[in-house]
Amino acid sequence: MPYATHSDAERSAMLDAVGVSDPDALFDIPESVRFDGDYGIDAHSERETRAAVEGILDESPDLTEFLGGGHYDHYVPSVVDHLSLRSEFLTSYTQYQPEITQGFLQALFEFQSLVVELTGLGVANCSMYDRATALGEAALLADRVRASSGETVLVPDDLPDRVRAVLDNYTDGPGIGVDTYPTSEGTVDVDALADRVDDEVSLIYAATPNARGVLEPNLDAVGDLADDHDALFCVGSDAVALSVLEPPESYGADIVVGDAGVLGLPTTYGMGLGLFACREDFLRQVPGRLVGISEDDADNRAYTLTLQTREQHIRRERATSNICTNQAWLALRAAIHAAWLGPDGLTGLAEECVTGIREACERIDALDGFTAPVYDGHHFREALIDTDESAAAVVERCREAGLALRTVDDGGEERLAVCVTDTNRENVDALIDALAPEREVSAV
Amino acid sequence: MPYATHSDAERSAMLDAVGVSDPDALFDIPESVRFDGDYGIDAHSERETRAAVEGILDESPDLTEFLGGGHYDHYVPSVVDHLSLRSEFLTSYTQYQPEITQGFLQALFEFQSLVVELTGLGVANCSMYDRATALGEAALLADRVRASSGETVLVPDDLPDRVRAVLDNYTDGPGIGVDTYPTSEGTVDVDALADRVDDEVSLIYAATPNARGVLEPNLDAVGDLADDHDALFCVGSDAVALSVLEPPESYGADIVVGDAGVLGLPTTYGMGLGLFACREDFLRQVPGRLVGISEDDADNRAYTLTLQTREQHIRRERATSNICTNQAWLALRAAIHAAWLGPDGLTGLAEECVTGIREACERIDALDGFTAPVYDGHHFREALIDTDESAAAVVERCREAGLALRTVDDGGEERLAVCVTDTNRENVDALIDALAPEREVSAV
Amino acid sequence: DPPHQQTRWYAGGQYEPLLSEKRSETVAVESSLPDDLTRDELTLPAPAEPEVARHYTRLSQMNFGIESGSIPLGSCTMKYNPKFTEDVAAHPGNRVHPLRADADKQGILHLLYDLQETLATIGGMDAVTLQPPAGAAGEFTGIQVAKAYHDANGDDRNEVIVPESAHGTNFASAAMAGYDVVELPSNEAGRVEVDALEAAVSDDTALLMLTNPNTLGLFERSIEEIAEIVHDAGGLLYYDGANLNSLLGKARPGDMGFDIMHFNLHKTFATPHGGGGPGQGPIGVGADLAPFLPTPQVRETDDGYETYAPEHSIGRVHEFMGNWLVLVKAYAYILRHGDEGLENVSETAVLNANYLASQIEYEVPYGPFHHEFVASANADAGDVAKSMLDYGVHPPTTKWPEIVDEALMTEPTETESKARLDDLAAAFNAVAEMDADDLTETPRTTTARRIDQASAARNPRLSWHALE
Amino acid sequence: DPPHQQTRWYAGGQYEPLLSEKRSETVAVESSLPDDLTRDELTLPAPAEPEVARHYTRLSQMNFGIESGSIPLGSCTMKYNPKFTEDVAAHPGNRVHPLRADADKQGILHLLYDLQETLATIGGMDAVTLQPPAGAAGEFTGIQVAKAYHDANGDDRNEVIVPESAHGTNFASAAMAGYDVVELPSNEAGRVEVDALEAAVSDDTALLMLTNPNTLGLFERSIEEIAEIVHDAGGLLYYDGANLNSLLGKARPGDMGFDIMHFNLHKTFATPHGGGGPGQGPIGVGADLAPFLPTPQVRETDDGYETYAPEHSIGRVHEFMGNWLVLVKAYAYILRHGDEGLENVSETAVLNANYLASQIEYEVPYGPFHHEFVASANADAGDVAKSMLDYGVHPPTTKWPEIVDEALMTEPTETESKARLDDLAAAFNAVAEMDADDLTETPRTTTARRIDQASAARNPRLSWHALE
Repeated sequence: MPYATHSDAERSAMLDAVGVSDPDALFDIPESVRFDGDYGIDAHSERETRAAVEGILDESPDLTEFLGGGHYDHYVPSVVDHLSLRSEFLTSYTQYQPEITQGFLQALFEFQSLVVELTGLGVANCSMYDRATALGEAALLADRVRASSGETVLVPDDLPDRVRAVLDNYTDGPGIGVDTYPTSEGTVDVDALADRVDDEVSLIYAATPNARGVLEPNLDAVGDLADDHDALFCVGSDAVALSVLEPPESYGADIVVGDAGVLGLPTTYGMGLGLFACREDFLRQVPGRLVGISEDDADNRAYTLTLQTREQHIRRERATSNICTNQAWLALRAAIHAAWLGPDGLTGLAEECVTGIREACERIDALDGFTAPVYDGHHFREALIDTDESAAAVVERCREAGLALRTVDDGGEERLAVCVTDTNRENVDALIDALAPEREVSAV
Repeated sequence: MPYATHSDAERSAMLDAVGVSDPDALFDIPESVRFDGDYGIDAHSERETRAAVEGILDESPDLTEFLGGGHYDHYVPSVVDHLSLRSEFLTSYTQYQPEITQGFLQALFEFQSLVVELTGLGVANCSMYDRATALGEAALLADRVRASSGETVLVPDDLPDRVRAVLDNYTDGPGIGVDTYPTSEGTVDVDALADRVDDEVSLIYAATPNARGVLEPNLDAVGDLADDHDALFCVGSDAVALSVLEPPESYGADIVVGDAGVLGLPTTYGMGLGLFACREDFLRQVPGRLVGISEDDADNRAYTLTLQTREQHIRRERATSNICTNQAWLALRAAIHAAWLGPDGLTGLAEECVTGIREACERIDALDGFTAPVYDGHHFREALIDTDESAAAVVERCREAGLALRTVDDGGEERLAVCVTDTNRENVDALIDALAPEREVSAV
Repeated sequence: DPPHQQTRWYAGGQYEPLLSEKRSETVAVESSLPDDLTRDELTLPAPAEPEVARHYTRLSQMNFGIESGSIPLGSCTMKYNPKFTEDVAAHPGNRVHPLRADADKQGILHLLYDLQETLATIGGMDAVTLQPPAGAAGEFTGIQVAKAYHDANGDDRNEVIVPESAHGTNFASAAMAGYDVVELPSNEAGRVEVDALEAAVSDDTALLMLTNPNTLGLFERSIEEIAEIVHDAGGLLYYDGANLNSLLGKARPGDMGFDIMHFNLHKTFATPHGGGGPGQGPIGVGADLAPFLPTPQVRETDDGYETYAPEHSIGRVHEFMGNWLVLVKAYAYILRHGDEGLENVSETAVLNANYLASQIEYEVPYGPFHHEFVASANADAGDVAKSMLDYGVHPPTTKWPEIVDEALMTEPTETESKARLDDLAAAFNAVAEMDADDLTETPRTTTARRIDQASAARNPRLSWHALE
Repeated sequence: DPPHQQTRWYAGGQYEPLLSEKRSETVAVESSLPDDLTRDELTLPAPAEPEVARHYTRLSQMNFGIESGSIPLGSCTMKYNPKFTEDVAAHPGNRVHPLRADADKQGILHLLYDLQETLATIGGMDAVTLQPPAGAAGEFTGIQVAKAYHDANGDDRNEVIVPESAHGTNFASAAMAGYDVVELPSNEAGRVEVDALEAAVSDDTALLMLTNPNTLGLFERSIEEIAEIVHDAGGLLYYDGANLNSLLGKARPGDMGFDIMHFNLHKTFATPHGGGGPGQGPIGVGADLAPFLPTPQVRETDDGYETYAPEHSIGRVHEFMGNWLVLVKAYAYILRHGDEGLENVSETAVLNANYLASQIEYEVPYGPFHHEFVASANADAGDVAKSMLDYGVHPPTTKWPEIVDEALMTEPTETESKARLDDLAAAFNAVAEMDADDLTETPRTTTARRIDQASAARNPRLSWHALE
């Protein structure tokens, strides 16, 4: 075995101490359920393994992506990799022995503090799996703290199917209903929401930027509606957008969920880092882990996991969540990335998410046969685009040029979706060329 | 500036403390030699810099190399990178404060110990730049310890020009002569050497494997000749070959130089790690740094640079060498690689260097129009090959197939040189196909 | 003086401060967005890169990972994580967006498919989903699949049976899925009491969740009988994969009668724990349950690979495919080992646990063990753990399972050498001989001395704002 | 108790042992080579990978790098090394064999060419060779070039003039090249005494080696006069690049009259020191000397780049091109900064040195300084250095230049923040107030206490064999 080579002498000594002549004798497994060990997997040297796996990965072509849709790419500075890969961080266990894990605890405390600053809310946990599971947990929290009032969660009709599918699984156990409310002209239809909401509603969810990339302009009204019906108001966003947006607490958010993996995590096939913050009075109902401050016997400040009686390893079936392993290492990476950016860098990155898509839309809109964006309003990173031809055909044409785009079903219309960030902004020229190839020809 | 951002307030406070309003006022440089700062270099973001430099590097094609000739490629396990890149190692200074640099000192002590074990000699320093400069230092050492006897260094006529060019610079200052002695049938011509050696000779050098890839069979006779004439015997080799070869001390070597970068260092455009070991009685004449053991005030074992009175920062023009910065980090990498391999792994790698080229030669020799190897004897990693056609044409044909080979001038004959190690052994099939394409066609 | 196992950095006369205390800046937010959408200012730390590097380097040195020393946490399988898998994870071929068309992500789908199939083989299962982002998420997914299966059969069942010694996540996941949890007592041999199981099962039984070997390291020898009882009652059998490390090459849950299982890739297949994730908890199921798995699954076609939704899929448990990089590392780990290497993993893990148990002076009830054992401390197990910290090791899991008094649940794993096992034994034995009073004075060699947990919970200070 | 700035790991009751003491194995060498060529056995450590990882992780924690804290070593320019340059160095395009044909290594040649030209611009030189593998190797190369130039002119000169405050390598390199070294005293202002220089130069003068600013951090304001004196005597002027960090964007050695210079890429351009290398010491020369540079040089052609041998090349000082990866990192560093960033480097480096000098209580003779200053300790400078270790910083260079009593030669560099400079000042000042007796009891917070250097030299134990 590559990673545990007892010498023959050591192995003999150990077997002697245990009193068997072969480790196999230690396996107390009935013959009837024994397996012969033949999985049919050949061993590889380290070098061969790398070649084999990298060979498989290389089967995906190298494309410039304008995809977005819940997974966003920002440049992650080199320090994030180098520091987070330090084995004391990467290979450590959850911090149940805080005396030897002060470093990671402090980093998680920093992550919590970052989320508190971004959301304005009093409590942030130190990670969820992704934005979809964070929304699921928000629905469960609302169910716990509003048990008497209602059992329906309202979500906008543009909530991505993938997120809805996760929410449906989370709400299935306690029998929480999930219902949609309308959007109109690309944003929440507040009047329609007012018609829909009633006292059976435990939670109203809205996202900014929303699924169409639009920054919601009327979230204070949504917050008021939630308040009027004793429902919680849950806002979805992400750690970059929140750096410039009004803090959700200021317009009545009780919970903020979303994606913190926009910091620290490059495109990795949808790997996420869920963000979860809520009002301080829900503290004992928070899912996931919390790091707090205490003192040690030498009266020095010390960090520790706290309020663990909410958690499954103590409270079992009465826990606030079944979460055990979560996304701690990614929270560390987000904290490092945020520190590297600083407030200027972070808000500067957010501004690029505003101007990048704005400028791209202006250029696309100037092309014959394209309308960009479809909806008015301020966009963040992405926008929907109308085309005279079939959106699928445009995607195919872009693909020929090495650009990956996608279509979305926008209330029955098939539209083009485009996402622009700091990492593909320089490729907008190529996108313009691919969208309107005849223009390029005529320019020549 | 990207890596030193004093805030405006900090900068002002510092300027106040210093008593100037602009840092430029601190530059006490006459106007006549002032420069306006215009180098014409544009700044780049981290992401842009990576793209720019990697873009340049990508201008070299991806080739399978069979090159050798003094720079050899072995698979370097991942742990070597991960551990040596830890910043406490990578970014540290030379260990002049041993109390805070015990870790690096211990690793260098391990490297010295490894070289002592491989060579059989009593003293090894903790690195030279490369094998050529190590040979240069050997000539200087011989000149110091044999000042009375002679001032000529004898090297074999197959010594690579590049090594000879370095040796010529090193021997130029003290006026040491460098002369060659003949090889015959691919190995040292002992009789001719016996004719050539006289009491003016301070050092006889021979390499195993030699420049033709042949393991020298009669080095004990060379050692005897050196001994007979009060000359030092310097053997050239490398850290992988020495793991299976007779330790040079056993056949009379006074100095061993060579390449330790075969451990820990993948192909990197000729970056090297010079190995230098010698008899214990030359201890105070050794060039470069030495790590020794001592005790600290708590009576614990402690490591420290020692015998520093040999070195330039103390002895100045009477130092044993001008070496200051050397290759410490590469010595660390070699030590990690050796530890990872262990004695079985290291000798197993050496055996691959024997069987890989042997099997390749057998297959090439079986091709019409090829003789491989040209010389009898046991080869290590590389061999010379004769072809019916021009060697340059064969190289060109291989290049078309994505394989890089080279020709050598072997005493007037242009021959093909082939190097096979663990990292290209799997490509020998492709090499055979490229050498004899018509064979491939006929096989179809 | 004891040696310093860890640093406590300080600079400028104070211990390593909060990042925010170093130099936070409040900046006015400048944005081309209208004022009514944007905040006025943002306050965050603003260190330059050299200070970022130092801060986190120091924090790392105040943290203990598997390359710092042994972490023999029972049920956590803290084995060495092969470094090369990080390089594979850093390969540019991983930088693929999940919403690419299938044809544009064949490398990803190929690996997903191979790993699906490989895990199915290792588990003795018919189909595998790789989606759940952690072991507990895998449990929840498996229970949702079981529920969907029963529902599809018109079979209304509301109970999940869990042995008292089971992992806490089993209880929590079952509850989260809306089930009542029925706790099953252990027998004197530390195993499932078959009679009690027979009494517990009924038409309400949706699922029995088991780990095997169980948390005492004991193989449930009656597993076939247990399976028969559950199946006869119309229930399904769920295998908690936390202890799979002891079965590699030796036995397969599917062969024992399990219908559903999860794999903890970050345990059995050595992907690093990251201080509490990311993990990944794929689940395997029998053929009858395969149509209920999450979407998407991957299948092979004539041209390559494609995604598809299983016919009666429960939908999703993660927006995309969980923690992709964990999948890549686990796949690389499996390829590296091959059949022989994987069997050697379990053999060495079991040998190591038995050897260590034979060397320590604490009582170790039950046996023979597989990959872990539970010792009984002669003092408060929590105090014992803190004292062990001074010996340069992470202590075992404490006070659980409750079946053993002052439990020290110990799983050394296969990657500990004999020398390190002897060090662990020396740490256990040195602490075993300490006075109870001295135990409470520990640890002494760590970054922090004993930390007051109660005051942290009584007076929660959970962000920088709490320090102002 | 003082905080633990560093660990001293132990396991199994002993401090971190030698690798060989952990588990060495003697193996019989099995080879397909004949017995008369091969050894019988080989004895080396044989740890499994997990133990390799732990061993070197622990060693690293017993070591101090720039990410551990400030390293204000005068003349060493220990600045922060941008992490991303390691990623650039890891790019697969670096894995090119030096004996490829020019056409097959255009990426390498392109970078070499750009860096050659860029360094020539920064130095104000006409041609640059990148080959010398360290600063001292650059000095030696430069002197060999000068010698070849004089020889070609039939000019037989046997002396190199070096100021007393020069780096030790200057003396050693000149001696290695076969020159007699003439030492030049400093004047009261800490600079070259022009009269003394005039007295020293003669027909024997091959070269004057200077660093500017000098090791006291003082700019040689008479540099043009100095150059004229040397040139009038038929000698050449050599610039030691160790202190170039203070001139970026502000002045160029070529403009001052220097004929030859070396660059320490690992100082000025932030490539990591690696605990003592690899460095790289390119040299720049004026047009007259360019034909004597080492081979190969790189030039641009219509199709790309090619290598060539300068007409009167001195040959080689390294078998290939020195430390390639250092070249790559330095090139990336320069591109990252651009003109403005490079000028900001020197401005901040000089500001930082002057600020720090203004904050410490030790006497600082001479001035105004550029990038470094030399304080005079009120006690043994070596003891002061050891005491500073307890404050979490690396001490300055001590007892050199000898021109200052008990010298503390201090160069903070531009990458230290004000907070870290204040920490450094606090460390200086705390030690300044210690009793001389207390100084000798330090350090206390480091891996090792004060080490007995004398016994190490008296009784050399230089390998594992010395411990048997």
